[in-house]
Amino acid sequence: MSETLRLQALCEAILAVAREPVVAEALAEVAGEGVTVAEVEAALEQVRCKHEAEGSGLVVERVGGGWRLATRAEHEGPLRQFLGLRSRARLSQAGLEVLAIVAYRQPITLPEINFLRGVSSAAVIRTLIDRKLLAVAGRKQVVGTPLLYRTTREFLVHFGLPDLASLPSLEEVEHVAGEGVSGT
Amino acid sequence: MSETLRLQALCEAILAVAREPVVAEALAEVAGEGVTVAEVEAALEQVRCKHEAEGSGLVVERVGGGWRLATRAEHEGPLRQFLGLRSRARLSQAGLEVLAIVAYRQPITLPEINFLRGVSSAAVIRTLIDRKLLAVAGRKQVVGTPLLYRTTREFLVHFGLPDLASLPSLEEVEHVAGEGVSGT
Amino acid sequence: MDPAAVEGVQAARPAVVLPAFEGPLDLLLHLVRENKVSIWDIPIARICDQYHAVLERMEELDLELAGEFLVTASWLLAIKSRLLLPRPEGEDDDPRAELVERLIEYEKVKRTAAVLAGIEEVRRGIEAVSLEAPEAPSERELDLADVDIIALGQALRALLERHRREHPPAMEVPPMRYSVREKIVELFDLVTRQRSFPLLSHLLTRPERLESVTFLVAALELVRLGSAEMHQRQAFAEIHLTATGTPLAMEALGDV
Repeated sequence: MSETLRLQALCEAILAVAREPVVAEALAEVAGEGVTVAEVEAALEQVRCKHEAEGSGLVVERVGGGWRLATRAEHEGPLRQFLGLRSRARLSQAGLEVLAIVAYRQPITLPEINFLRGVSSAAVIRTLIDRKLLAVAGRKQVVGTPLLYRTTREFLVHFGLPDLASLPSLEEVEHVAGEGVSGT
Repeated sequence: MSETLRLQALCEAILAVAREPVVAEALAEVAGEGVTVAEVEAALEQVRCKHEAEGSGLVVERVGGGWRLATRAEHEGPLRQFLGLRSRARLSQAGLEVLAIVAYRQPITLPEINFLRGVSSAAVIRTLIDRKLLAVAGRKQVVGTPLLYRTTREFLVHFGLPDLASLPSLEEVEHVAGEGVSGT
Repeated sequence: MDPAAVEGVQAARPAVVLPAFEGPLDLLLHLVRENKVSIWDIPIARICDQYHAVLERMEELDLELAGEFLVTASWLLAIKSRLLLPRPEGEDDDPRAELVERLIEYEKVKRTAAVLAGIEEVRRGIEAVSLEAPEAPSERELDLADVDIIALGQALRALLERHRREHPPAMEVPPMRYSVREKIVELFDLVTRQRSFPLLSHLLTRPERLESVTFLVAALELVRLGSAEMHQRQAFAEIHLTATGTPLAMEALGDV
């Protein structure tokens, strides 16, 4: 088998058992002597393309700082039926607002979040921490030393983002649907 | 997408998340109206052939009357190496517990940690010292003068704390995270 | 969650359709949009009245009204009254400036939340592939990067809870369920009626040791008060309690 194909196969196999995003560096380390990170990235890209073809039930995603293998979104119905699971609960409007705030302004404290939303968000944060979408990033050195919150890797995975820099820019957000009050 | 390809993709997706071999009947049941077991078997056979091609890291196997998706045997070496590598970079449940005890009760001796955990924690402490999260803080002036352990600067940096006094109280933890106490 | 539903309230729609505004800013944004006015030139008097009207309706419907709604209500009133006052010469600060700024910021938050909701919707069906590994990775192992101080604190809380369960307190002191006073009265009654009461058999047949002990103390008190006498022929034999004829003097009984 060609070296390139062997590397592709190996990457695919590792992603299939990893359970969470894998960085290319870790793949290069176990791929054997002389395999570079660039070669691994190229191989992963090949595997990704392969699964884009019709008839594949899987996708290769760049999320949460690494690569992972996942099922295609379009099979949700039968998949849940098979696993006997109910559909994953959507985040509440409040939850989405808090995530939207923390994602763009992290690390950020509860009082700052409350101010932006105009309403207390303590309970929402609790839920988001339980869902592992938010984590504590330390304390702010101001009066009362409030806890600072950040988004987690699980947040990136949940929203299919490779990293925080891939969040849609606020300009992009501006152009997204919704009659705004501030005009366009 | 053709119906045949859709069925192939669906079968592949389900095999990829199923924890044990899947019988064709179960797949036919969730695949939708009018999909026969024979059609599912044919689709699975197609998926099997697809993965036999070079460059795939996965295989479709028939085991015990069912079908399953697995990694290729030839990748076992690097795969084990990858999992070993990763587990060295990870924190076990025991590691988390010891780190938590030392963080909140430092300086503390091994016998005291063992008493709280109910199991010996010597190996865990060594790992945490290797990872520069714990350090020796002298000896306790009691019989046997056991070593005392404390957390390190790296510990504070990792958790974003300026000093140990900034650790949240356990009441604060409960307040922020609720009863989601699973230890993970 | 449909803010527009608030308009329907007056039209005698069922109360349950009432709005769930995420907060006062959400409600204000809704009003600005409903009135089709520019956010840069908000007619404060009108918006303020409508805001109060909605609050009243929410109160009528017994909706739990967050304190923030009221704080904002008084803020609006303050802005309204400042607008009515002639502004000092040379000062051109618009009293509405901060309100506008906060509404614009909050609108950005809402838009971003909508974008996130869209992404979430598209990705709902995606499941991570997790084939069996040759060496099953422990589910409980964590990437250190995923561990924050809260996870650490939770681990300690769980551990202390486990420790408490495994090391229950050495001796449990049950609450007093029997009162010596009551038992004295009960025993005096028995002794008076039966002349000679078999105390030991009685003690040994109580279902609970605590009750036996209370009875014994009560018996000793009866003897001390002179209302009963105790007799035992030999060691381990029955203990007979007999009345002396002296009436029971409860007031002589100390603090028992």
